[in-house]
Amino acid sequence: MGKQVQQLDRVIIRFAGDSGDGMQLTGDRFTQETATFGNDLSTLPNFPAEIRAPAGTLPGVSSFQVHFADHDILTPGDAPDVLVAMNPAALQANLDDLPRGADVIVNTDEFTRRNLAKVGYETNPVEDGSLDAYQVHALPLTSMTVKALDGHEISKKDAERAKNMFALGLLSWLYARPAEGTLDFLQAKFARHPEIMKANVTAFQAGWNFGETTEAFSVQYEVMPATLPAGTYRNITGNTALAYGLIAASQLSGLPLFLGSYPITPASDILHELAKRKPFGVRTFQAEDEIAGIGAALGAAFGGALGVTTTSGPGMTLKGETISLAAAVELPLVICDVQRAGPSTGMPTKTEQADLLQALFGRSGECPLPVIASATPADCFDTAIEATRIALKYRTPVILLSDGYLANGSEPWRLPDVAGLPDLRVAFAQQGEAPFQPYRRDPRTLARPWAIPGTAGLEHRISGIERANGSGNISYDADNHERMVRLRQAKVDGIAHDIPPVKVDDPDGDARLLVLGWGSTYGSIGAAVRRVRLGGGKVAQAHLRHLSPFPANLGDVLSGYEKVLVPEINLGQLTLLLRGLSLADVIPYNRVRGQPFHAADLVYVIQEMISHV
Amino acid sequence: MGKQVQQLDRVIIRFAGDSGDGMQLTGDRFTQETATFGNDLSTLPNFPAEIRAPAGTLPGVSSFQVHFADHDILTPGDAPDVLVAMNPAALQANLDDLPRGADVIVNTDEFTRRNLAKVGYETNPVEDGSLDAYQVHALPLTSMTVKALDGHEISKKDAERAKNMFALGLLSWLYARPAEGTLDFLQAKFARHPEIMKANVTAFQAGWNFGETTEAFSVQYEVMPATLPAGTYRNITGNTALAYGLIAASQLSGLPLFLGSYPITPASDILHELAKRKPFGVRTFQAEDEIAGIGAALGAAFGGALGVTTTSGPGMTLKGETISLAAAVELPLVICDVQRAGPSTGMPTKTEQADLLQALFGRSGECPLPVIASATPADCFDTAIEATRIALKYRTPVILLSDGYLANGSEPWRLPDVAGLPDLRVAFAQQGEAPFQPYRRDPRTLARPWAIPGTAGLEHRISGIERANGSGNISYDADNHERMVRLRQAKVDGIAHDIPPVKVDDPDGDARLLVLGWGSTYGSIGAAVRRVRLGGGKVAQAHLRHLSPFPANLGDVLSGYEKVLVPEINLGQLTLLLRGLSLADVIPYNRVRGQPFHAADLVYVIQEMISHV
Amino acid sequence: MSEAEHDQRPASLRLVPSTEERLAAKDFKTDQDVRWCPGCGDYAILAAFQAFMPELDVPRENVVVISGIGCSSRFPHYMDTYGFHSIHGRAPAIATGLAVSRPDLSVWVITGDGDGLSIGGNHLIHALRRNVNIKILLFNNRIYGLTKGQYSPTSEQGKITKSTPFGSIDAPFNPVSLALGADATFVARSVDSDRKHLTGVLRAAADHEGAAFIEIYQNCPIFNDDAFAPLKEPASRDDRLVRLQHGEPVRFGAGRTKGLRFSAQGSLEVVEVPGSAAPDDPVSRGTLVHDVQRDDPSYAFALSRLDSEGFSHTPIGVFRKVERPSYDALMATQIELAKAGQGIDDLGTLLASGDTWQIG
Amino acid sequence: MSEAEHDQRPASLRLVPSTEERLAAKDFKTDQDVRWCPGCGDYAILAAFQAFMPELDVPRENVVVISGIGCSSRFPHYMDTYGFHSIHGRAPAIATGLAVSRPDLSVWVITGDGDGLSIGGNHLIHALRRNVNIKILLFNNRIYGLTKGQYSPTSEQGKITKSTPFGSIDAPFNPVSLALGADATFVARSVDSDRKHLTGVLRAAADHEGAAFIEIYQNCPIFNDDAFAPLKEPASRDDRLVRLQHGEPVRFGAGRTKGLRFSAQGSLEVVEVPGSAAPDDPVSRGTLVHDVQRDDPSYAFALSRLDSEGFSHTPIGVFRKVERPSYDALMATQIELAKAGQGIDDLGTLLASGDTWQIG
Ligand SMILES: Cc1ncc(C[n+]2csc(CCOP(=O)(O)OP(=O)(O)O)c2C)c(N)n1
Ligand SMILES: Cc1ncc(C[n+]2csc(CCOP(=O)(O)OP(=O)(O)O)c2C)c(N)n1
Ligand code: SF4
Ligand code: SF4
Ligand SMILES: [Mg+2]
Ligand SMILES: [Mg+2]
Repeated sequence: MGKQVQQLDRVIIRFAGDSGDGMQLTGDRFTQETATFGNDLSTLPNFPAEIRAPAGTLPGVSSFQVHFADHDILTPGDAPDVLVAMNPAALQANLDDLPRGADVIVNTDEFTRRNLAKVGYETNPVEDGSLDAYQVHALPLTSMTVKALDGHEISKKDAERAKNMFALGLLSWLYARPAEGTLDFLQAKFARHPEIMKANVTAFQAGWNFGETTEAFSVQYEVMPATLPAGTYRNITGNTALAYGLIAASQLSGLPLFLGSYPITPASDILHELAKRKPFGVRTFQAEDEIAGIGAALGAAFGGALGVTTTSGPGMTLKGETISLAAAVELPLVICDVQRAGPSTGMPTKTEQADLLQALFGRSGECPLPVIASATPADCFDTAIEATRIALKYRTPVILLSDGYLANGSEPWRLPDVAGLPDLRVAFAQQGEAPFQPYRRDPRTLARPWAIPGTAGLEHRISGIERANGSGNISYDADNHERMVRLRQAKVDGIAHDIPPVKVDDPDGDARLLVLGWGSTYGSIGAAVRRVRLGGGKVAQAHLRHLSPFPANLGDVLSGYEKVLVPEINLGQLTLLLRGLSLADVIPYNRVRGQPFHAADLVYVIQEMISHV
Repeated sequence: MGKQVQQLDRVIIRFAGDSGDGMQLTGDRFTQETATFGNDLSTLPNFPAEIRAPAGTLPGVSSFQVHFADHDILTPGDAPDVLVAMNPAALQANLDDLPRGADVIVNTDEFTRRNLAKVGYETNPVEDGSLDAYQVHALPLTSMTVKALDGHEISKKDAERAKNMFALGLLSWLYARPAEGTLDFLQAKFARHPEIMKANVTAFQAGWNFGETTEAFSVQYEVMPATLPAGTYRNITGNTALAYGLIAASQLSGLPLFLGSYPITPASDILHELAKRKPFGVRTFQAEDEIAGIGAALGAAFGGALGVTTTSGPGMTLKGETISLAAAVELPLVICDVQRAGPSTGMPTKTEQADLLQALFGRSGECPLPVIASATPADCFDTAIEATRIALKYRTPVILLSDGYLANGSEPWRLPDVAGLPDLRVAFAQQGEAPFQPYRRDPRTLARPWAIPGTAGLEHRISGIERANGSGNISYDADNHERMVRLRQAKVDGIAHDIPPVKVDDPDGDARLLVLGWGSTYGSIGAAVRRVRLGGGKVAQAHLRHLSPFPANLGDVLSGYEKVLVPEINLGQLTLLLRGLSLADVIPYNRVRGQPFHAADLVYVIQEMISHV
Repeated sequence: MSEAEHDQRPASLRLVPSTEERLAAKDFKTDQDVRWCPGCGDYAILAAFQAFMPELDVPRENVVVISGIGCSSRFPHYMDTYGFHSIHGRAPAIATGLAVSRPDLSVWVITGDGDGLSIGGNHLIHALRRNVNIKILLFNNRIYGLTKGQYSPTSEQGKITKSTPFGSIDAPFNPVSLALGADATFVARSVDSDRKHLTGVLRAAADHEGAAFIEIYQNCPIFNDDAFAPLKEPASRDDRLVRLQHGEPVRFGAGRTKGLRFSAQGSLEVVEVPGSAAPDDPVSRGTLVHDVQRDDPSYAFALSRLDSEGFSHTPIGVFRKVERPSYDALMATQIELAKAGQGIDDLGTLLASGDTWQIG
Repeated sequence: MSEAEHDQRPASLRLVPSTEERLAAKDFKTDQDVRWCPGCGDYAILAAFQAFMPELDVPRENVVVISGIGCSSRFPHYMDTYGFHSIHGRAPAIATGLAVSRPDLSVWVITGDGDGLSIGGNHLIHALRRNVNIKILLFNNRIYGLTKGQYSPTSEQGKITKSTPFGSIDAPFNPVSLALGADATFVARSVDSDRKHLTGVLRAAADHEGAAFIEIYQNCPIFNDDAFAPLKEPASRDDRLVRLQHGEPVRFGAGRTKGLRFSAQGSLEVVEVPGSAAPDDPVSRGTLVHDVQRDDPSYAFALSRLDSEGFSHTPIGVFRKVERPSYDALMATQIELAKAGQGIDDLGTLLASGDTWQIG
């Protein structure tokens, strides 16, 4: 007999286990089912920097959090309603984040004395009452899986490894997720190992059936599809969206895409994705280091390609000298920095927003460049196109800032109408009156001509040594240098009139506090602002995509509010720039924990400030 | 019969010729004579980036300006009273800087049709009246030299090359300089080529005698010694002073000096000077690149040496990632950036102040570091010691900013009393209670222990990956990361209480305008302020040595004045920092010409502003 | 160890103190859990290295292990000595600064095929050229492990990886050839799974004055499993592995009946020699007797070319070990001479050097 | 040039257009005054290069010269083609990106011993390993010229320079050995003062598909004058210069009576052979006949070791020239195949790939 069904408007589930337990895969699949079901969602994978830390230890814990709802949501959520803990380490590592009353599904098979000891549990928390505050479902997931699989021609090890599918099946039933996608997925993934495939399918179904039949779960939950704008949707991570954006930009500009890159967490997946896309004529060059990566991209740009390089913090530092050269020779180049926690190697798999000032100033001399940042995983697609637009139009390197949270996090994305994407075609220089002036500038954009090798009559030399404006010949003339320094600055400043003004979301127009953010904090700030408003608080929100130059109206926007709060996952980098720009006494709010903000923390800060304006 | 002697209080002479004419040497010698004579002085060498541009062309012109006086002076001066032009290119390249009425000594032998053509003179300016505004002394310096040398057993070429000594002799007579120093110098320099030596000596004397006897010069000038504080003086360039400062710091700390460096203009001479100093136990390592240079210095620091690296803008960018590592492992390191005109290769032999923001922010993540800057050539000595003091005491990399003008410019330096120099001795960690905590911090300085290999019981591992405060073990803990980020910031901020407050020079204490500078603009700002005051203008001056952290009283100082003018040889980098710090609406004044400010320009701006406060 | 014994030490360790009482492998283990995947070849190398340490006879505090970034570069955290887990590719540069300024230390560099040959290639060849007294262990798993499986400069051409879904198109480096081309004075190769062999090579490296380069074939079960299987399978092993022993005729193959001879063109060819044949025995005349001390690296280079992607014949052991004063020794000598010499060595005198004048 | 003729071109230039009418050296001169010191060897190299250009038979607009920083790297400013005077050491990386994306160009890299072997060493060896279709000219004057005279990675040990007043202590690279150790497919050496020889080497490099490395001994009269004097003095020249000619027996010395033979240890030894001796003549049997195409680089490597600081025997010419598909060619092929294949090549389809769902 069917069980009673309870409606929920939103749920946050966290799958946690050992690096070897396949939690990322499990989370991915649950996310896909949820996506196809039509909920809005947001995810937060979280894994160790090591490939595989010792089994059963805290550093080895890998988790995946998914937040889904019947309305549009902005973050992966602060506190899980459900924790799936595949072993004691997973339980201990995640317990602190659980609100009292949350459901905890533990795999009791793994709660052996040895495993408990590994994380310092003297007694078994599942039995010693220390979980009384939660709804604990103690299940022998491993043995149930193995039992379900007896008769299958696979090793015990393989049988045990299928336990994540059992768990997935159980959760899929519990939240009434459509299972087809996962079944198809397993068919495809294990096509070459039919026995393994059958085992995983069986395990999944066993989990599902267990949920349906066991007394352990009295109710099944239902989260209705969200009413999102009509269209075709897919779930997408920031890195994939960024890669797609670059391919789109290449198609829209008609320029072949050349990526020069060196692997680095969390940027590598962009290289991986683009490497697959040779049918689009994409050339990916895995260089010997970051310097060669951007060097090759610049060489390709000199030849008329869309030159791109992708990296993260430490690699970005190494690229500085070549970025400076690109700025000097004024060629288009797109530089993607997927920020991670620093300084130095820092915490490679954790997120941070602390490369902003490096992006602006990490080069010798006066070397201004356009800098833009992505706000959500899907926004990486649009910002990649915008970065390319600016680079091609103004003949300048452009820095695009993403971060580890956007890179690996995902959200549903409404596919854009390809026909509606901007036209990025460029006109290469054509032979005109001689002598050719490689540094004669377009009076409007101040961009210089892009004259590519192969064009007769435009032979010219470019150099990182200061060049005479116009002829481009080496010049040590004092006046010319000052002119060039100011022209390079003016070119970047001028872009302010070619980008949309900052839009402020201030429903009743009577808020006295503005919360201004940039980059991946968009979701958490947005969620916090909503909650504050639900509580009757008046607060305005604005988010910056363009950080250099700032939109022309930013100064006015700032002066339009009594107080401006600037939350950043750094020590106040945008704050410094805003104060420098406007002398407005903006108030920073900074957490630097390698994680996205908790909306709850922001709610608190915003309410505090409202009560004091 | 002796000639009439005229007293002057100050003179500015510029020697200009082809790169091959030995103008730098001539200027150096004249400077030495002037120094030993006891004048105060300031010099400005100016040479092309090429080793040798084609003879007789404008890019080939090399010049040396010396300003000397009977009172203390601060700059090499804006406009020469005397120009020595060894060829047409030298005349053309420097004429614009000459005030009407200035003396111009031209070497007519070089004013051939061919040489005139090379710089586009259709007629000979010496004859066509275009120099009527000046006091022209047209002399066949080359042929006079050759004549004076006939009988000497040297080639015609060598004879001609001695013409710079003839010119030096003439000028030495004209300004009654003591000649012994130069004669000794020539003896030493050409010891191995006695014929050349004799020839140069003869040429020098011939020039001197020519001045004494010819009608061409009716008067001899005299500039009395300046009344400087009592002491032993020498003339010194910024690069030499910086090298000496590092050696002093090594002696004062008792730590062996290890320099890891890669040659780059204008920093190379520091490497050259230190390479000579092996008797002090100085180890210099010419690395394969800038990254290896700082890497080796950091390795040496790990081993307990005073690790130093020296470079200029582009090299500084390359070092960023390793600087970030040094900040993460919290080891002492001194990083000297002798700034030059950028971006990219820019103008290697020209000066600029545009690496300030790179020094502060040119690294990924939150990576705060102490940054200090030298104000004058001699000040490079003191700042090298101060940089070392901070690095050793706080166990942090420290960035010392010099620039091309300080590096090659010179001034008289009153030798410090060695006994009076600060004590920089450090205590390495000693075995204490186990386990050793490599990141346990000194509560006052927040510095961690410096435990060097070879110390039994303190074996430990350091890493660029985030470390647990205390144990130093790898940690991905969110709270620990935030703690470490803030601790690193607090450590640097805390230094503000360990440095002198900004001193403001405001004679009557009633100025309403403050001129605030940093680095090598000290001289030109000082000179301008003086002139304004002579004209009755009220203006206060302050100059920053410490740029990160700022002195604790800086905010108050800024708010103490109605207007604050910040002149910089960049587009306003300090300005941004000051606005960020204090929200004071400081007013930038920026020239970016690859040259020091002209005091005259500053005088104008200051007077303008005074008239508007 | 007695004074006398101490003086018996190889030049490379003459300035390094020796231990009071003999240490054990466990003395070199730290309390950090080892964070490599199950089955990773790095475990075996770590075990061999820790077991070798007592034999090195240097106090723990005088041993320094410096690494870059990569799975392999985690190594220092597991060695209870001084350690520096630095940044990607820069370990040889950092180690150079330390070795040059601290001759009393035994400095070891741990790097990977990406860390040491990709981003760090330049520092590596320069350290070898300079003959700095550091010992470099390059863990070659022919893959980027830590970043989860991109191809490396030692991956075979055509390799399918995350970053080369259509197969890699660049020819790999032969690390031994590269090191020889860079004028390295000590070049060797070993295998993670052969503890005895690896230990022997470590000993030889430690005894060498100057830079020692050791390529270690290391299996990465996760991203490049069995990359070196042909050299490990008992069946094929003996035919493929050419074990080099200084002073011994080169013999390999089941029954050790194969030898090597130079062709007139200077390439090495494999020839059959009756197993028993002594070096001077006519039948084996002309076949190689291994000599690591040949001044001309051409011999060692030719050996390195025997190696082929298919591992048809893969020499392991020490290829080259020649005497050349180390960079740090030469630096130390220059300093001593300079200090003993006439040059200025007093600060006051230095400051007052050149033309000075008095005022007042 | 006719279609037919065009197809006769070497693979390296097959995709590069040929000129309508023949150009002259002067067509490649720019209006910039050349800024090298009087007597600098760079002048001769520039002249030889400009004179060779017409022979290359590529339109000016399809020739690109890319350099780093150094006196030598000023080169592009004097070539009336496309040019990129970039930053220190990075020219090979920049050239790689250009060559890989533009097979219709003839790409030349100009570098120095500091630019190419010190800061740029890693990019150089990786470009050679990958066999990217670029031609690299390394001007080796064994000194840092532009920065006014510090020693370089090719300076002889003990050299007194601004940065080594007590003499340098590191052993130099042998650039040819290094390139061979990096698996370069084309390696050659020439001398600034021998225009004819240099031109021949340039031709051979241009014809080679893939990366060509040419070391050019270049005199710096200002900071390292006569560094190569022994190879230039008529007296000693013939005894020291070993001119390599593919297919010819190696002969040198006055009367060309000297030849080379491999010892049983794989080193080359100099032997006397009667001048007239043909390769197969008994007396000369066993002496080398030069063959640039040997797959095993051991031969070329052994030749490179003949070279010694004293220039006792210095081979010049092409050491090695073997066929291996170039990196850019392989990349182009992969792209073509991929485009022809089934993979997604439509943007809309790409965006909609994976699981999608409809709303509304
Ligand atoms: C400057 C920089 N670039 C890139 C990375 C990312 N990264 C870390 S390890 C590594 C390669 C590791 O490969 P290898 O050296 O072979 O070590 P393995 O993991 O295989 O032992 C890369 C590319 C980094 N940490 N720093
Ligand atoms: C990043 C960087 N580091 C250092 C320099 C300074 N620098 C310019 S050229 C050069 C070396 C030149 O030597 P080489 O490559 O042999 O060229 P040469 O002048 O001898 O022809 C150096 C160190 C620089 N321009 N950029
Ligand atoms: S990824 Fe490979 S190399 Fe890295 S730890 Fe795992 S098995 Fe070892
Ligand atoms: S310094 Fe040497 S290499 Fe440079 S231009 Fe002058 S002579 Fe040529
Ligand atoms: Mg590896
Ligand atoms: Mg050179």
